[in-house]
Amino acid sequence: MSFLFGRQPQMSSEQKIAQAEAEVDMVSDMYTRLVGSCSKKCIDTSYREPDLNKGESVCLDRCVAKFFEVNVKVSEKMQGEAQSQAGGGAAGAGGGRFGGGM
Amino acid sequence: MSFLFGRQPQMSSEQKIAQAEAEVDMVSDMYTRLVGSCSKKCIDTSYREPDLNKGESVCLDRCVAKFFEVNVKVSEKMQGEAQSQAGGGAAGAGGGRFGGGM
Amino acid sequence: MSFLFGRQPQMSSEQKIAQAEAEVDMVSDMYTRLVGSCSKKCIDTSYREPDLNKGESVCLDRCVAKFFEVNVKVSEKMQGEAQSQAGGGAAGAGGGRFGGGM
Amino acid sequence: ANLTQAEQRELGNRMEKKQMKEFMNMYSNLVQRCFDDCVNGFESKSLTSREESCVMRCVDKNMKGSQRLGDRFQEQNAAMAQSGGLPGR
Amino acid sequence: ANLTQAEQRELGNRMEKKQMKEFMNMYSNLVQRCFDDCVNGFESKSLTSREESCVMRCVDKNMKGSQRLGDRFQEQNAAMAQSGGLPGR
Amino acid sequence: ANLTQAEQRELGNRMEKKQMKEFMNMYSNLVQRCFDDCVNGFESKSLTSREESCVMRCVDKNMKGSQRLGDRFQEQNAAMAQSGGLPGR
Repeated sequence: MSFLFGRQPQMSSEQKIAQAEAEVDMVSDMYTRLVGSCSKKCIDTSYREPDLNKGESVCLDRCVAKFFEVNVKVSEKMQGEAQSQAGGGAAGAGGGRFGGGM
Repeated sequence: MSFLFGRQPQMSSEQKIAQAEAEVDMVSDMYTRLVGSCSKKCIDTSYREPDLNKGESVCLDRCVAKFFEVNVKVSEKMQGEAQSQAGGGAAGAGGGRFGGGM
Repeated sequence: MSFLFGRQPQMSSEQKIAQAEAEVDMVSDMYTRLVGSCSKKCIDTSYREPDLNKGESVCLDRCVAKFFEVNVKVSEKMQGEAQSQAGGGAAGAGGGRFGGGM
Repeated sequence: ANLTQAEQRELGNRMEKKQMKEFMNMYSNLVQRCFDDCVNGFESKSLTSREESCVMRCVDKNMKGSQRLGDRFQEQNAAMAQSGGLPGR
Repeated sequence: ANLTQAEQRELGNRMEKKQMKEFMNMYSNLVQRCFDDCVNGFESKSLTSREESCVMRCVDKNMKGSQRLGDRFQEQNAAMAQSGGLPGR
Repeated sequence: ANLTQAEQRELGNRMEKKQMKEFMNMYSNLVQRCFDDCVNGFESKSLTSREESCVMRCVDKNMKGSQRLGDRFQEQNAAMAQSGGLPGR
Protein backbone atom coordinates (compact mmCIF):
# COMPACT_ATOMS: atom_id res chain seq x y z
CA MET A 1 0.00 0.00 0.00
CA SER A 2 2.92 2.36 -0.24
CA PHE A 3 1.09 4.25 -2.96
CA LEU A 4 -1.12 5.47 -0.17
CA PHE A 5 1.76 6.92 1.70
CA GLY A 6 4.21 8.28 -0.82
CA ARG A 7 6.52 10.57 1.10
CA GLN A 8 6.73 14.13 -0.12
CA PRO A 9 10.20 15.68 0.01
CA GLN A 10 9.37 18.59 2.35
CA MET A 11 6.80 17.90 5.01
CA SER A 12 6.11 19.94 8.10
CA SER A 13 6.43 18.30 11.48
CA GLU A 14 2.67 18.12 11.83
CA GLN A 15 2.34 16.53 8.39
CA LYS A 16 4.93 13.89 9.19
CA ILE A 17 3.19 13.01 12.43
CA ALA A 18 -0.20 12.99 10.74
CA GLN A 19 1.10 10.61 8.09
CA ALA A 20 2.61 8.27 10.66
CA GLU A 21 -0.72 8.39 12.47
CA ALA A 22 -2.61 7.59 9.28
CA GLU A 23 -0.42 4.56 8.69
CA VAL A 24 -1.10 3.26 12.18
CA ASP A 25 -4.81 3.85 11.68
CA MET A 26 -4.67 1.88 8.45
CA VAL A 27 -2.98 -1.09 10.10
CA SER A 28 -5.40 -1.09 12.96
CA ASP A 29 -8.40 -0.79 10.66
CA MET A 30 -7.14 -3.70 8.60
CA TYR A 31 -6.56 -5.76 11.72
CA THR A 32 -10.10 -5.07 12.92
CA ARG A 33 -11.52 -6.12 9.57
CA LEU A 34 -9.35 -9.23 9.48
CA VAL A 35 -10.56 -10.24 12.94
CA GLY A 36 -14.14 -9.71 11.83
CA SER A 37 -13.84 -11.65 8.59
CA CYS A 38 -11.68 -14.51 9.85
CA SER A 39 -13.64 -15.04 13.05
CA LYS A 40 -16.80 -15.22 11.00
CA LYS A 41 -15.34 -17.64 8.48
CA CYS A 42 -13.55 -19.91 10.96
CA ILE A 43 -15.20 -19.90 14.37
CA ASP A 44 -18.23 -22.08 14.92
CA THR A 45 -20.89 -19.94 16.59
CA SER A 46 -22.49 -22.76 18.53
CA TYR A 47 -19.65 -22.33 21.05
CA ARG A 48 -19.74 -25.89 22.32
CA GLU A 49 -16.25 -25.56 23.81
CA PRO A 50 -14.32 -22.57 25.17
CA ASP A 51 -11.18 -23.52 23.27
CA LEU A 52 -10.32 -23.26 19.61
CA ASN A 53 -10.33 -26.73 18.15
CA LYS A 54 -7.73 -27.92 15.67
CA GLY A 55 -9.86 -27.09 12.65
CA GLU A 56 -10.62 -23.59 13.83
CA SER A 57 -6.97 -22.89 14.65
CA VAL A 58 -5.72 -24.01 11.27
CA CYS A 59 -8.49 -22.09 9.56
CA LEU A 60 -7.53 -18.88 11.40
CA ASP A 61 -3.85 -19.24 10.45
CA ARG A 62 -4.64 -19.77 6.79
CA CYS A 63 -7.23 -17.01 6.87
CA VAL A 64 -4.60 -14.46 7.91
CA ALA A 65 -2.26 -15.62 5.16
CA LYS A 66 -5.00 -15.36 2.56
CA PHE A 67 -6.18 -12.00 3.81
CA PHE A 68 -2.65 -10.64 3.39
CA GLU A 69 -2.44 -12.13 -0.06
CA VAL A 70 -5.70 -10.46 -1.07
CA ASN A 71 -4.37 -7.20 0.31
CA VAL A 72 -1.22 -7.54 -1.81
CA LYS A 73 -3.27 -8.27 -4.93
CA VAL A 74 -5.60 -5.34 -4.39
CA SER A 75 -2.68 -3.04 -3.59
CA GLU A 76 -0.77 -4.05 -6.72
CA LYS A 77 -3.82 -3.69 -8.87
CA MET A 78 -4.62 -0.22 -7.62
CA GLN A 79 -1.03 0.85 -7.86
CA GLY A 80 -0.86 -0.43 -11.41
CA GLU A 81 -3.92 1.55 -12.30
CA ALA A 82 -2.71 4.68 -10.55
CA GLN A 83 0.52 4.45 -12.54
CA SER A 84 -1.07 3.77 -15.89
CA GLN A 85 -3.30 6.78 -15.27
CA ALA A 86 -0.29 8.88 -14.33
CA GLY A 87 1.32 7.90 -17.62
CA GLY A 88 3.68 5.24 -16.29
CA GLY A 89 7.00 5.96 -14.60
CA ALA A 90 7.76 6.14 -10.88
CA ALA A 91 8.09 2.41 -10.23
CA GLY A 92 7.55 0.77 -6.84
CA ALA A 93 6.09 -2.63 -6.23
CA GLY A 94 4.54 -1.66 -2.93
CA GLY A 95 3.59 -5.00 -1.49
CA GLY A 96 0.88 -5.54 1.01
CA ARG A 97 2.46 -5.04 4.34
CA PHE A 98 0.15 -3.26 6.69
CA GLY A 99 1.77 -0.24 8.22
CA GLY A 100 4.96 1.72 8.23
CA GLY A 101 8.48 1.11 9.33
CA MET A 102 8.21 2.65 12.74
CA MET B 1 -31.65 17.55 6.13
CA SER B 2 -31.39 21.25 6.65
CA PHE B 3 -33.02 20.82 10.05
CA LEU B 4 -29.74 19.29 11.10
CA PHE B 5 -27.83 22.36 10.16
CA GLY B 6 -29.97 25.36 11.01
CA ARG B 7 -27.62 28.33 10.97
CA GLN B 8 -27.47 30.33 14.15
CA PRO B 9 -27.17 34.08 13.64
CA GLN B 10 -23.92 34.62 15.55
CA MET B 11 -21.40 31.85 15.29
CA SER B 12 -17.73 31.98 16.11
CA SER B 13 -15.22 31.19 13.41
CA GLU B 14 -14.53 27.80 14.93
CA GLN B 15 -18.24 27.01 15.09
CA LYS B 16 -18.75 27.93 11.45
CA ILE B 17 -15.86 25.72 10.38
CA ALA B 18 -17.05 22.88 12.60
CA GLN B 19 -20.49 23.10 11.07
CA ALA B 20 -19.15 23.06 7.53
CA GLU B 21 -17.04 20.09 8.54
CA ALA B 22 -20.06 18.29 9.99
CA GLU B 23 -21.97 18.78 6.75
CA VAL B 24 -19.12 17.29 4.75
CA ASP B 25 -18.95 14.37 7.18
CA MET B 26 -22.66 13.80 6.73
CA VAL B 27 -22.40 13.71 2.95
CA SER B 28 -19.47 11.38 3.05
CA ASP B 29 -21.15 9.08 5.57
CA MET B 30 -24.25 8.94 3.39
CA TYR B 31 -22.16 8.20 0.33
CA THR B 32 -20.39 5.36 2.11
CA ARG B 33 -23.71 3.87 3.17
CA LEU B 34 -25.15 4.27 -0.31
CA VAL B 35 -22.17 2.46 -1.82
CA GLY B 36 -22.59 -0.33 0.72
CA SER B 37 -26.33 -0.73 0.21
CA CYS B 38 -26.45 -0.32 -3.56
CA SER B 39 -23.43 -2.54 -4.23
CA LYS B 40 -25.04 -5.23 -2.14
CA LYS B 41 -28.40 -4.92 -3.82
CA CYS B 42 -27.13 -4.64 -7.39
CA ILE B 43 -23.77 -6.35 -7.86
CA ASP B 44 -23.71 -10.11 -8.36
CA THR B 45 -21.09 -11.53 -5.99
CA SER B 46 -20.13 -14.43 -8.21
CA TYR B 47 -17.96 -11.95 -10.15
CA ARG B 48 -18.05 -13.84 -13.40
CA GLU B 49 -16.94 -10.75 -15.34
CA PRO B 50 -14.84 -7.74 -14.38
CA ASP B 51 -17.29 -5.29 -15.95
CA LEU B 52 -20.67 -4.12 -14.80
CA ASN B 53 -23.27 -5.68 -17.03
CA LYS B 54 -26.28 -3.78 -18.31
CA GLY B 55 -28.56 -5.01 -15.52
CA GLU B 56 -26.12 -4.08 -12.78
CA SER B 57 -25.52 -0.63 -14.27
CA VAL B 58 -29.19 0.20 -14.52
CA CYS B 59 -29.78 -1.16 -11.04
CA LEU B 60 -27.03 1.08 -9.60
CA ASP B 61 -28.46 4.17 -11.28
CA ARG B 62 -31.95 3.53 -9.98
CA CYS B 63 -30.59 2.60 -6.58
CA VAL B 64 -29.02 6.04 -6.18
CA ALA B 65 -32.25 7.74 -7.20
CA LYS B 66 -34.27 5.68 -4.73
CA PHE B 67 -31.76 6.17 -1.95
CA PHE B 68 -32.07 9.94 -2.38
CA GLU B 69 -35.83 9.66 -2.40
CA VAL B 70 -35.78 7.71 0.86
CA ASN B 71 -33.50 10.34 2.32
CA VAL B 72 -35.94 13.08 1.34
CA LYS B 73 -38.85 11.20 2.88
CA VAL B 74 -37.03 10.54 6.14
CA SER B 75 -35.82 14.11 6.29
CA GLU B 76 -39.29 15.55 5.73
CA LYS B 77 -40.79 13.22 8.27
CA MET B 78 -38.30 14.10 10.96
CA GLN B 79 -38.56 17.77 10.18
CA GLY B 80 -42.31 17.56 10.41
CA GLU B 81 -42.08 15.91 13.79
CA ALA B 82 -39.48 18.35 15.07
CA GLN B 83 -41.77 21.19 14.08
CA SER B 84 -44.95 19.73 15.51
CA GLN B 85 -43.04 19.19 18.75
CA ALA B 86 -41.78 22.75 18.66
CA GLY B 87 -45.37 23.90 18.33
CA GLY B 88 -45.41 24.52 14.59
CA GLY B 89 -44.06 27.63 12.93
CA ALA B 90 -40.67 28.12 11.27
CA ALA B 91 -41.46 26.50 7.94
CA GLY B 92 -38.86 24.99 5.65
CA ALA B 93 -39.27 22.01 3.39
CA GLY B 94 -35.70 20.89 3.80
CA GLY B 95 -35.29 18.46 0.98
CA GLY B 96 -32.87 15.63 0.92
CA ARG B 97 -29.76 17.02 -0.67
CA PHE B 98 -26.69 15.69 0.98
CA GLY B 99 -24.40 18.44 2.02
CA GLY B 100 -24.13 22.14 2.26
CA GLY B 101 -23.89 25.00 -0.14
CA MET B 102 -20.15 25.31 -0.06
CA MET C 1 -16.18 -2.02 32.92
CA SER C 2 -14.35 -0.02 35.54
CA PHE C 3 -11.19 -1.95 34.72
CA LEU C 4 -11.15 0.09 31.56
CA PHE C 5 -11.13 3.31 33.46
CA GLY C 6 -9.03 2.82 36.56
CA ARG C 7 -8.25 6.30 37.81
CA GLN C 8 -4.60 7.13 38.17
CA PRO C 9 -3.71 9.21 41.23
CA GLN C 10 -2.16 12.18 39.41
CA MET C 11 -3.71 13.08 36.11
CA SER C 12 -3.30 16.27 34.16
CA SER C 13 -6.35 18.30 33.32
CA GLU C 14 -6.24 17.13 29.72
CA GLN C 15 -5.97 13.51 30.81
CA LYS C 16 -8.96 13.82 33.12
CA ILE C 17 -11.06 15.34 30.37
CA ALA C 18 -9.88 12.75 27.87
CA GLN C 19 -10.85 9.98 30.24
CA ALA C 20 -14.30 11.43 30.85
CA GLU C 21 -14.65 11.75 27.10
CA ALA C 22 -13.62 8.13 26.60
CA GLU C 23 -16.24 6.98 29.07
CA VAL C 24 -18.94 8.90 27.25
CA ASP C 25 -17.75 7.44 23.95
CA MET C 26 -17.95 3.96 25.43
CA VAL C 27 -21.51 4.45 26.61
CA SER C 28 -22.59 5.87 23.33
CA ASP C 29 -20.89 3.10 21.37
CA MET C 30 -22.60 0.49 23.53
CA TYR C 31 -25.95 2.19 23.08
CA THR C 32 -25.50 2.24 19.31
CA ARG C 33 -24.68 -1.46 19.32
CA LEU C 34 -27.59 -2.26 21.59
CA VAL C 35 -29.97 -0.41 19.28
CA GLY C 36 -28.56 -2.32 16.32
CA SER C 37 -28.76 -5.74 17.96
CA CYS C 38 -32.09 -5.34 19.72
CA SER C 39 -33.85 -3.73 16.76
CA LYS C 40 -32.68 -6.60 14.61
CA LYS C 41 -33.76 -9.24 17.07
CA CYS C 42 -37.12 -7.71 18.00
CA ILE C 43 -38.54 -5.58 15.20
CA ASP C 44 -40.35 -7.28 12.37
CA THR C 45 -38.98 -5.86 9.13
CA SER C 46 -42.17 -6.24 7.16
CA TYR C 47 -43.32 -3.00 8.83
CA ARG C 48 -47.00 -3.74 8.58
CA GLU C 49 -47.83 -1.14 11.22
CA PRO C 50 -46.09 2.09 12.29
CA ASP C 51 -46.39 1.24 15.98
CA LEU C 52 -44.51 -1.25 18.08
CA ASN C 53 -46.85 -4.10 18.87
CA LYS C 54 -47.00 -5.73 22.28
CA GLY C 55 -44.59 -8.51 21.36
CA GLU C 56 -42.02 -6.15 19.95
CA SER C 57 -42.22 -3.85 22.97
CA VAL C 58 -41.73 -6.65 25.47
CA CYS C 59 -38.93 -8.08 23.38
CA LEU C 60 -37.11 -4.72 23.34
CA ASP C 61 -37.40 -4.34 27.11
CA ARG C 62 -36.03 -7.79 27.78
CA CYS C 63 -33.37 -7.33 25.14
CA VAL C 64 -31.94 -4.34 27.00
CA ALA C 65 -31.91 -6.26 30.27
CA LYS C 66 -30.14 -9.20 28.66
CA PHE C 67 -27.66 -6.99 26.84
CA PHE C 68 -26.68 -5.41 30.16
CA GLU C 69 -26.36 -8.82 31.73
CA VAL C 70 -24.05 -9.97 28.95
CA ASN C 71 -22.02 -6.83 29.43
CA VAL C 72 -21.67 -7.56 33.14
CA LYS C 73 -20.58 -11.13 32.45
CA VAL C 74 -18.01 -10.12 29.86
CA SER C 75 -16.74 -7.32 32.09
CA GLU C 76 -16.34 -9.64 35.08
CA LYS C 77 -14.64 -12.26 33.01
CA MET C 78 -12.13 -9.87 31.53
CA GLN C 79 -11.50 -8.26 34.88
CA GLY C 80 -10.93 -11.65 36.42
CA GLU C 81 -8.43 -12.49 33.75
CA ALA C 82 -6.66 -9.15 33.98
CA GLN C 83 -6.31 -9.69 37.71
CA SER C 84 -5.12 -13.26 37.52
CA GLN C 85 -2.53 -12.12 35.01
CA ALA C 86 -1.49 -9.26 37.27
CA GLY C 87 -0.99 -11.78 40.06
CA GLY C 88 -4.25 -11.17 41.92
CA GLY C 89 -4.88 -8.32 44.33
CA ALA C 90 -6.64 -5.00 43.68
CA ALA C 91 -10.19 -6.22 44.01
CA GLY C 92 -13.16 -4.52 42.42
CA ALA C 93 -16.25 -6.20 41.07
CA GLY C 94 -16.72 -3.62 38.36
CA GLY C 95 -20.21 -4.40 37.20
CA GLY C 96 -21.56 -3.60 33.84
CA ARG C 97 -22.89 -0.11 34.09
CA PHE C 98 -22.21 1.81 30.93
CA GLY C 99 -20.53 5.08 31.63
CA GLY C 100 -19.10 7.14 34.38
CA GLY C 101 -20.42 8.96 37.37
CA MET C 102 -20.55 12.37 35.81
CA ALA D 1 -14.85 12.02 38.27
CA ASN D 2 -13.86 15.16 40.14
CA LEU D 3 -13.54 17.61 37.32
CA THR D 4 -13.09 21.29 38.08
CA GLN D 5 -15.53 23.83 36.68
CA ALA D 6 -13.18 24.71 33.84
CA GLU D 7 -12.71 21.07 33.01
CA GLN D 8 -16.46 20.51 33.06
CA ARG D 9 -16.86 23.38 30.62
CA GLU D 10 -14.25 22.03 28.25
CA LEU D 11 -15.84 18.58 28.43
CA GLY D 12 -19.21 20.16 27.71
CA ASN D 13 -17.84 21.78 24.55
CA ARG D 14 -16.55 18.48 23.29
CA MET D 15 -19.82 16.75 24.16
CA GLU D 16 -21.77 19.20 22.03
CA LYS D 17 -19.84 18.16 18.96
CA LYS D 18 -20.30 14.50 19.83
CA GLN D 19 -24.04 14.86 20.24
CA MET D 20 -24.31 16.44 16.84
CA LYS D 21 -22.33 13.57 15.41
CA GLU D 22 -24.44 10.98 17.17
CA PHE D 23 -27.62 12.52 15.95
CA MET D 24 -26.30 12.52 12.42
CA ASN D 25 -25.28 8.91 12.81
CA MET D 26 -28.70 7.96 14.11
CA TYR D 27 -30.26 9.73 11.18
CA SER D 28 -28.07 8.01 8.58
CA ASN D 29 -28.67 4.67 10.25
CA LEU D 30 -32.38 5.19 9.92
CA VAL D 31 -32.15 6.12 6.25
CA GLN D 32 -30.00 3.11 5.50
CA ARG D 33 -32.04 0.69 7.55
CA CYS D 34 -35.36 1.69 6.00
CA PHE D 35 -33.85 1.74 2.54
CA ASP D 36 -32.38 -1.73 3.01
CA ASP D 37 -35.54 -3.18 4.49
CA CYS D 38 -38.13 -1.55 2.22
CA VAL D 39 -36.54 -1.03 -1.19
CA ASN D 40 -35.83 -4.17 -3.10
CA GLY D 41 -37.02 -3.67 -6.62
CA PHE D 42 -35.21 -1.65 -9.25
CA GLU D 43 -37.61 -1.76 -12.15
CA SER D 44 -38.17 1.96 -11.85
CA LYS D 45 -36.15 4.90 -10.54
CA SER D 46 -38.91 6.14 -8.25
CA LEU D 47 -40.18 4.55 -5.08
CA THR D 48 -43.35 2.53 -5.59
CA SER D 49 -46.22 3.55 -3.32
CA ARG D 50 -45.75 0.26 -1.51
CA GLU D 51 -42.09 1.04 -0.85
CA GLU D 52 -42.86 4.57 0.19
CA SER D 53 -45.39 3.58 2.79
CA CYS D 54 -43.07 0.87 4.04
CA VAL D 55 -40.39 3.54 4.53
CA MET D 56 -42.81 5.71 6.47
CA ARG D 57 -43.83 2.94 8.82
CA CYS D 58 -40.22 1.86 9.13
CA VAL D 59 -39.17 5.33 10.28
CA ASP D 60 -42.04 5.49 12.73
CA LYS D 61 -41.47 2.08 14.19
CA ASN D 62 -37.72 2.39 14.48
CA MET D 63 -37.90 5.81 16.08
CA LYS D 64 -40.30 4.46 18.66
CA GLY D 65 -38.01 1.50 19.09
CA SER D 66 -34.93 3.65 19.71
CA GLN D 67 -36.91 5.79 22.11
CA ARG D 68 -37.98 2.76 24.09
CA LEU D 69 -34.49 1.29 24.03
CA GLY D 70 -33.05 4.61 25.19
CA ASP D 71 -35.46 4.78 28.13
CA ARG D 72 -34.68 1.24 29.25
CA PHE D 73 -30.97 1.84 28.76
CA GLN D 74 -31.02 4.82 31.08
CA GLU D 75 -33.08 2.98 33.70
CA GLN D 76 -30.66 0.07 33.70
CA ASN D 77 -27.71 2.39 33.84
CA ALA D 78 -29.20 4.25 36.80
CA ALA D 79 -30.07 1.01 38.59
CA MET D 80 -26.52 -0.24 38.16
CA ALA D 81 -25.11 3.02 39.48
CA GLN D 82 -27.32 2.72 42.58
CA SER D 83 -26.38 -0.84 43.33
CA GLY D 84 -22.80 0.38 43.51
CA GLY D 85 -20.25 -2.13 42.40
CA LEU D 86 -18.14 0.56 40.86
CA PRO D 87 -15.24 1.03 43.19
CA GLY D 88 -12.97 4.03 43.04
CA ARG D 89 -15.59 6.48 41.99
CA ALA E 1 -22.18 29.13 4.36
CA ASN E 2 -20.38 32.47 4.26
CA LEU E 3 -16.92 31.49 5.35
CA THR E 4 -14.13 34.02 5.17
CA GLN E 5 -10.99 33.25 3.20
CA ALA E 6 -9.11 32.26 6.34
CA GLU E 7 -11.95 29.99 7.40
CA GLN E 8 -12.06 28.42 3.94
CA ARG E 9 -8.35 27.70 4.20
CA GLU E 10 -8.67 26.09 7.62
CA LEU E 11 -11.58 24.00 6.35
CA GLY E 12 -9.49 22.99 3.36
CA ASN E 13 -6.73 21.74 5.64
CA ARG E 14 -9.14 19.61 7.60
CA MET E 15 -10.70 18.29 4.39
CA GLU E 16 -7.33 17.05 3.17
CA LYS E 17 -7.00 14.80 6.18
CA LYS E 18 -10.53 13.56 5.74
CA GLN E 19 -9.99 12.71 2.08
CA MET E 20 -6.97 10.66 2.96
CA LYS E 21 -9.02 8.85 5.57
CA GLU E 22 -11.87 8.24 3.18
CA PHE E 23 -9.59 6.86 0.56
CA MET E 24 -8.07 4.52 3.08
CA ASN E 25 -11.51 3.45 4.18
CA MET E 26 -12.57 2.82 0.59
CA TYR E 27 -9.45 0.75 0.09
CA SER E 28 -9.98 -1.37 3.22
CA ASN E 29 -13.61 -1.86 2.31
CA LEU E 30 -12.59 -3.20 -1.06
CA VAL E 31 -10.06 -5.61 0.44
CA GLN E 32 -12.57 -6.89 2.95
CA ARG E 33 -15.42 -7.14 0.49
CA CYS E 34 -13.44 -9.09 -2.09
CA PHE E 35 -11.93 -11.29 0.58
CA ASP E 36 -15.35 -12.05 2.04
CA ASP E 37 -16.96 -12.70 -1.33
CA CYS E 38 -14.17 -14.67 -3.00
CA VAL E 39 -12.27 -16.57 -0.33
CA ASN E 40 -14.20 -19.35 1.29
CA GLY E 41 -11.95 -22.38 1.43
CA PHE E 42 -9.16 -22.84 3.92
CA GLU E 43 -7.59 -26.07 2.77
CA SER E 44 -4.42 -24.24 1.85
CA LYS E 45 -2.70 -21.06 2.99
CA SER E 46 -2.40 -19.62 -0.49
CA LEU E 47 -5.15 -18.31 -2.70
CA THR E 48 -6.31 -20.82 -5.29
CA SER E 49 -6.16 -19.56 -8.86
CA ARG E 50 -9.93 -19.52 -8.84
CA GLU E 51 -10.00 -17.31 -5.75
CA GLU E 52 -7.32 -15.06 -7.14
CA SER E 53 -9.12 -14.36 -10.35
CA CYS E 54 -12.35 -13.83 -8.44
CA VAL E 55 -10.56 -11.18 -6.35
CA MET E 56 -9.27 -9.47 -9.48
CA ARG E 57 -12.70 -9.29 -11.07
CA CYS E 58 -14.20 -8.25 -7.75
CA VAL E 59 -11.84 -5.28 -7.47
CA ASP E 60 -12.52 -4.29 -11.04
CA LYS E 61 -16.25 -4.54 -10.80
CA ASN E 62 -16.56 -2.82 -7.46
CA MET E 63 -14.31 0.04 -8.47
CA LYS E 64 -16.42 0.60 -11.55
CA GLY E 65 -19.49 0.34 -9.37
CA SER E 66 -18.25 2.97 -6.90
CA GLN E 67 -17.29 5.21 -9.79
CA ARG E 68 -20.75 4.96 -11.26
CA LEU E 69 -22.42 5.46 -7.89
CA GLY E 70 -20.24 8.49 -7.25
CA ASP E 71 -21.19 10.06 -10.57
CA ARG E 72 -24.91 9.53 -9.99
CA PHE E 73 -24.58 10.77 -6.42
CA GLN E 74 -23.08 14.04 -7.56
CA GLU E 75 -25.68 14.51 -10.27
CA GLN E 76 -28.51 13.99 -7.82
CA ASN E 77 -26.90 16.28 -5.30
CA ALA E 78 -26.50 18.99 -7.92
CA ALA E 79 -30.08 18.56 -9.15
CA MET E 80 -31.39 18.89 -5.60
CA ALA E 81 -29.33 22.02 -5.03
CA GLN E 82 -30.80 23.57 -8.21
CA SER E 83 -34.37 22.79 -7.31
CA GLY E 84 -33.82 24.80 -4.16
CA GLY E 85 -35.82 23.62 -1.21
CA LEU E 86 -33.03 24.46 1.18
CA PRO E 87 -34.18 27.56 3.01
CA GLY E 88 -31.83 29.67 5.02
CA ARG E 89 -28.85 29.24 2.78
CA ALA F 1 9.79 7.51 8.63
CA ASN F 2 12.52 9.76 10.00
CA LEU F 3 10.73 11.41 12.87
CA THR F 4 12.70 13.52 15.30
CA GLN F 5 12.59 12.71 19.00
CA ALA F 6 10.02 15.41 19.64
CA GLU F 7 7.87 14.12 16.81
CA GLN F 8 8.16 10.58 18.13
CA ARG F 9 6.99 11.79 21.52
CA GLU F 10 4.00 13.61 20.08
CA LEU F 11 3.11 10.53 18.01
CA GLY F 12 3.41 8.41 21.15
CA ASN F 13 0.91 10.63 22.95
CA ARG F 14 -1.59 10.28 20.17
CA MET F 15 -1.04 6.52 20.02
CA GLU F 16 -1.91 6.17 23.68
CA LYS F 17 -5.34 7.58 23.06
CA LYS F 18 -5.80 5.34 20.05
CA GLN F 19 -4.86 2.22 21.97
CA MET F 20 -7.43 3.00 24.61
CA LYS F 21 -10.01 3.47 21.89
CA GLU F 22 -9.07 0.24 20.19
CA PHE F 23 -9.28 -1.70 23.39
CA MET F 24 -12.72 -0.28 24.04
CA ASN F 25 -13.75 -1.16 20.53
CA MET F 26 -12.48 -4.71 20.93
CA TYR F 27 -14.42 -4.98 24.17
CA SER F 28 -17.68 -3.70 22.70
CA ASN F 29 -17.26 -5.96 19.69
CA LEU F 30 -16.95 -8.93 21.99
CA VAL F 31 -20.05 -7.99 23.97
CA GLN F 32 -22.07 -7.50 20.82
CA ARG F 33 -20.79 -10.61 19.11
CA CYS F 34 -21.49 -12.90 22.05
CA PHE F 35 -24.85 -11.28 22.64
CA ASP F 36 -25.81 -11.71 18.99
CA ASP F 37 -24.61 -15.30 18.79
CA CYS F 38 -25.85 -16.58 22.14
CA VAL F 39 -29.00 -14.69 23.07
CA ASN F 40 -31.97 -15.42 20.92
CA GLY F 41 -34.92 -15.95 23.18
CA PHE F 42 -36.83 -13.19 24.89
CA GLU F 43 -39.28 -15.11 27.01
CA SER F 44 -37.61 -13.83 30.16
CA LYS F 45 -35.58 -10.76 31.07
CA SER F 46 -32.70 -12.75 32.52
CA LEU F 47 -30.20 -14.87 30.69
CA THR F 48 -31.03 -18.56 30.77
CA SER F 49 -28.24 -20.76 32.12
CA ARG F 50 -27.78 -22.08 28.62
CA GLU F 51 -27.32 -18.56 27.24
CA GLU F 52 -25.01 -17.63 30.05
CA SER F 53 -22.64 -20.50 29.50
CA CYS F 54 -22.74 -19.87 25.77
CA VAL F 55 -21.63 -16.29 26.44
CA MET F 56 -18.77 -17.50 28.63
CA ARG F 57 -17.48 -19.92 26.04
CA CYS F 58 -17.99 -17.30 23.34
CA VAL F 59 -15.81 -14.80 25.19
CA ASP F 60 -13.15 -17.42 25.80
CA LYS F 61 -13.06 -18.69 22.28
CA ASN F 62 -13.12 -15.30 20.63
CA MET F 63 -10.39 -13.92 22.85
CA LYS F 64 -8.21 -16.88 21.99
CA GLY F 65 -9.12 -16.35 18.37
CA SER F 66 -8.14 -12.67 18.39
CA GLN F 67 -4.92 -13.54 20.17
CA ARG F 68 -4.05 -16.09 17.52
CA LEU F 69 -5.04 -13.75 14.70
CA GLY F 70 -2.94 -10.99 16.24
CA ASP F 71 0.12 -13.24 16.45
CA ARG F 72 -0.19 -14.35 12.84
CA PHE F 73 -0.84 -10.78 11.74
CA GLN F 74 2.37 -9.59 13.29
CA GLU F 75 4.36 -12.46 11.83
CA GLN F 76 3.07 -11.75 8.36
CA ASN F 77 3.69 -8.07 8.74
CA ALA F 78 7.26 -8.70 9.87
CA ALA F 79 7.87 -11.16 7.03
CA MET F 80 6.62 -8.65 4.50
CA ALA F 81 8.85 -5.95 5.95
CA GLN F 82 11.89 -8.26 5.63
CA SER F 83 11.19 -9.19 2.05
CA GLY F 84 11.41 -5.50 1.26
CA GLY F 85 9.23 -4.34 -1.56
CA LEU F 86 8.53 -1.09 0.19
CA PRO F 87 10.57 1.48 -1.69
CA GLY F 88 11.26 4.89 -0.30
CA ARG F 89 11.45 3.85 3.30
